[in-house]
Amino acid sequence: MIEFKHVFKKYPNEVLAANDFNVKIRQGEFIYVIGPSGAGKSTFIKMMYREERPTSGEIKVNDYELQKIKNSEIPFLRRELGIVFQDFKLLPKLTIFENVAYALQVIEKDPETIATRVNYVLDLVGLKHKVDAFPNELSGGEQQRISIARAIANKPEVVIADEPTGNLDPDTAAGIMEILERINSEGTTVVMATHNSQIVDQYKHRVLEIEDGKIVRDQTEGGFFQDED
Amino acid sequence: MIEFKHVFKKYPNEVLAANDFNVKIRQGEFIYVIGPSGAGKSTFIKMMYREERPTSGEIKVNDYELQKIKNSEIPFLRRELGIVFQDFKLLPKLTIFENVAYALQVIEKDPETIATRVNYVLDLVGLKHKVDAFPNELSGGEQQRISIARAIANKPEVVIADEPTGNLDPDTAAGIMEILERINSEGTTVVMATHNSQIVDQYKHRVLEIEDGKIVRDQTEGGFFQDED
Amino acid sequence: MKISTFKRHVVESLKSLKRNGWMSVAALSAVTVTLLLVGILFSILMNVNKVASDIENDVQVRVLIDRGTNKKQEAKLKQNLAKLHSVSKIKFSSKEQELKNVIGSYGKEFKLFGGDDNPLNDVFVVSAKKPEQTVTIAKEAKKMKHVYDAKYGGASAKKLFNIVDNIQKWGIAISLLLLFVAVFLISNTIRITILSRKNEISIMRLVGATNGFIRWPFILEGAWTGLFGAIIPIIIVDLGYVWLYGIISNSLASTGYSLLTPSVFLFQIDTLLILIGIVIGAIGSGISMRRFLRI
Amino acid sequence: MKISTFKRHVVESLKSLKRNGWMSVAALSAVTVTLLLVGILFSILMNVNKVASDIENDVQVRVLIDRGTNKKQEAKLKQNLAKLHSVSKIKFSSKEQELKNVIGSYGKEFKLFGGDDNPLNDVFVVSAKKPEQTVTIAKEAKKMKHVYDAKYGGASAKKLFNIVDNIQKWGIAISLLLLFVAVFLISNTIRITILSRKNEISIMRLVGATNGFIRWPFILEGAWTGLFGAIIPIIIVDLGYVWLYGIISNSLASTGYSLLTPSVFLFQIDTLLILIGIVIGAIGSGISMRRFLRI
Ligand SMILES: Nc1ncnc2c1ncn2[C@@H]1O[C@H](COP(=O)(O)OP(=O)(O)OP(=O)(O)O)[C@@H](O)[C@H]1O
Ligand SMILES: Nc1ncnc2c1ncn2[C@@H]1O[C@H](COP(=O)(O)OP(=O)(O)OP(=O)(O)O)[C@@H](O)[C@H]1O
Ligand SMILES: [Mg+2]
Ligand SMILES: [Mg+2]
Repeated sequence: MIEFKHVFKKYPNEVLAANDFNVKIRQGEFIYVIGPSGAGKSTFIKMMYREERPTSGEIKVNDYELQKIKNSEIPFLRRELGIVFQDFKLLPKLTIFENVAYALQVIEKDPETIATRVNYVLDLVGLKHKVDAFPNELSGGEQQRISIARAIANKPEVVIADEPTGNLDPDTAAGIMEILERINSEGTTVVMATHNSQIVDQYKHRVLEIEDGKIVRDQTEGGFFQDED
Repeated sequence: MIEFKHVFKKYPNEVLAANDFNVKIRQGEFIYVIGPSGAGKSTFIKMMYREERPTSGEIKVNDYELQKIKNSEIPFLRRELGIVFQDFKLLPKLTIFENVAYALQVIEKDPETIATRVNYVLDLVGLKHKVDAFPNELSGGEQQRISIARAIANKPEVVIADEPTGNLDPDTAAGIMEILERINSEGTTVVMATHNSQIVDQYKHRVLEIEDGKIVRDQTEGGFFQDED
Repeated sequence: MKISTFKRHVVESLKSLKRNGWMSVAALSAVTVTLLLVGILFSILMNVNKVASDIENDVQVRVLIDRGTNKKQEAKLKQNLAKLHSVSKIKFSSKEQELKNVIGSYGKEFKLFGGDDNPLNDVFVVSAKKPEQTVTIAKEAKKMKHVYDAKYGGASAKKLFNIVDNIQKWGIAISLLLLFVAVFLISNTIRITILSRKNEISIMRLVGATNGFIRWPFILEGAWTGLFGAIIPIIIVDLGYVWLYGIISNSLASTGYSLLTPSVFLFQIDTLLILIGIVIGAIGSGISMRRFLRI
Repeated sequence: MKISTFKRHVVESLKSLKRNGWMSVAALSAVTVTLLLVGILFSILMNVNKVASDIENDVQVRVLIDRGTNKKQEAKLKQNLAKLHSVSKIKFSSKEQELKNVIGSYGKEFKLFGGDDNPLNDVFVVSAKKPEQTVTIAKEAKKMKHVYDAKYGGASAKKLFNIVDNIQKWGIAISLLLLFVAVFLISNTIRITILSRKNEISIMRLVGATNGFIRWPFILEGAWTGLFGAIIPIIIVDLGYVWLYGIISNSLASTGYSLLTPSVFLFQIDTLLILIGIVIGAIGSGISMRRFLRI
């Protein structure tokens, strides 16, 4: 469960990237976040995992109230979220295997379990043959898929994906969507910022549209509704 | 003019990313490079500006024969090309203005000319108000547009763009396409790797399709033809 | 922390050391050069100190024996002197020998005073265990039978003490300065390498690693850097010291002064170098990271 | 290079210094601490050297004057001695003064030889300009009229020369070691900061910058780092030296030895520190970049 109440975010340079966000995302939902470049989609998403702090307002993610959370609790919040970053954020000096494994090592899984799970998710995104490569030896789309693999590796309750198909061709993108659909059908919440209108049209889900730091549309499949407080 | 003759590229890890590429791109052409993730599009493009060297074969770009070029000539080759990188490659410690200006400073333009030109191209991509921001203060799509602005800043003979709309919403992407169309109509060659099928469909140009390191299609608008030697 | 996690940290730290390539080489060589300087200068300073205190210990009390004292009485006096617990050595010098010294310093005219004309006394040259005790020894000796006078160099000895004291004080000051510099440079180097990995650290945090989890491999990597960086300095200092010890000891032999024994001294200095390396490497690493672990 | 381009490089280098924040601070402080060490140790070494050579120069030839020589003849002798071009100072010491010295060293019995019984000679104590010249002076003096004998300390002087020589040799060795360490550490620090900017450099190349264009701001930034890093060491060394000079000079005054004059010495050491800083900063920077400019 993710809930934003009167959330404002003003960056130090005076850009107002979130102007009174009020959103509630229930466990198990699939929600698209769309809007033009620079609208505030990534900011919205970054506030969920506390990369950015709101200037004011309340954010609740699962059982964490982010305005009250202590620094030492942040890692535990993030472990409940699987995050696909817009710029991938792979560790440059770890191999693909180690990058994905990292997300499991932090929760101190034992090495065998980690190996099995890493190979499984790498297979899912079609990159099992790249286990020993380093990030800079991969194509853009391949790096993006590693980021996706890492996000789903520890079976998080919520997957937050920022533009996860930006560097993927339509076929590969469809493959990724199938994966997200499947984990969503198993109960995982999925929040996905995207520019890909084909995907939004094809896989129908709730759509949140942000424009210039304001939520201008919050629409369940097929219909409009105004966001309630 | 860009010409590939029997170009092979094998990365140290044995991946064959270019398998006998034979392509000729005439001055003033607009060509899409498409294909699935990891096919070899970026490798193809990187070989044009000598970020990667082919394992064998001949590449000619404008008047440079890349297999013979001296290290000290590479900067001059690159100045004739405007490059949009898949991962943007902005200088993190320079402001947006300085980033774009850099491409003009290297050719020792005088400061006034630089200022005028930088403001002009930033205006083109709709980011004039961000001149003083640093790259990490921009959204993904904004960074991508800066990379585009920098590529066209010194009016290069050839623009090489790797996935230039991957992080852009459809409207902004259309804006960028208009710019590329216009500079192309003024005589600039445009090579553009993309996954965006809507764009390829809407703005009709020659299409080069790569799959698994092989050129599988080289099609002018509306028709197929096999690539000649 | 689970054992498997600890193992992971160790493996990870070594891997990272390797994969950071030139950065690791640069950090390692900074540690190496710094510890080399510390090793060499410390060896010199501590030996200068040692020789200085040898010189200081060399100050002697000259106990002048009453003329007409017979051999037996002299032996008794020697026993009494030896009983003073602060006395380390007693040497007899006859008045003829004393006269020779005078002639050596002031000229052959004094030959006139040879034989029975010799106005000098037989002397016991007494060395103190500690230089501060010379004064007491002289006082005690004066009270003894058959002692004509007891002198301990007076002003000139005090001047020597003063010089030696100064050498030792400066030695300590330089050593402290050197230690401070070494600690600072090593931790600063480690800090720079960590600053350059700011990005990596922030990614680690973003994928749910706790500060402890992030920190351990870095701390261990710092410790390895310190440890490996101590190897070459230790080899150079050890071999160099043994070699120079041979040469210098020889030429010092006649003076009675000596350098610090290699076996003991090298063990100490090696330990010091390894400790500085590991501890400062690890701590420097741990502290430098704090900045990045706040957010 | 156009003037506007050169201006740009200067501006760029300063901007970069500022924007690299903690990295610049770390590099600057490494330079600062290294130069501080160099400054302090060099000051000490060069003064030890100075005092050692003062001591060496202090070895004197004692020219014993024939008894019965009258004042006029003595004055003549003094003139003759002064004519020797290697002589720097001549001091007269009467036989009464000489006797006092003997009494001071060997005991009051020698008081018996006061007055006309005094077997000693009047003496001219002659200082040489260079210690090696003492032997020649002694030889020349012996040939002169009214000279009874001329002595120059012999073995004990040679021993002193030896010690002083050793001190100076070691001083030079330590100075060289120190210089090497400073050069290495400063260039190494600069190298690490550049290694951490590998990425930036490769981007610059990708957008068409020539190696020269890329290199200049880095070289200038290295030079600034060296220059700014020299400021604090210069201040500390200058103030500290002036302060200690006051104290130590005072206590040395009686001995006739002296430290290096602050005005001259500080100018030299300040120049040295600035030069090391700028030159090594710039060169270290230029060299470290070569690796990245090949591709
Ligand atoms: N760290 C920052 N400091 C200052 N301004 C920022 C920062 N991050 C983002 N912004 C600004 O906030 C606004 C929203 O940015 P955000 O990254 O949320 O956009 P976005 O919707 O994700 O765009 P895109 O589709 O291009 O990724 C933009 O105008 C951007 O320039
Ligand atoms: N530096 C490298 N070292 C080793 N292999 C590499 C390197 N760069 C790319 N590859 C491999 O070469 C193949 C082609 O990569 P390339 O980046 O050209 O793909 P692409 O067509 O641009 O893909 P995308 O659409 O995902 O960007 C991929 O399998 C990739 O893993
Ligand atoms: Mg975004
Ligand atoms: Mg690519």
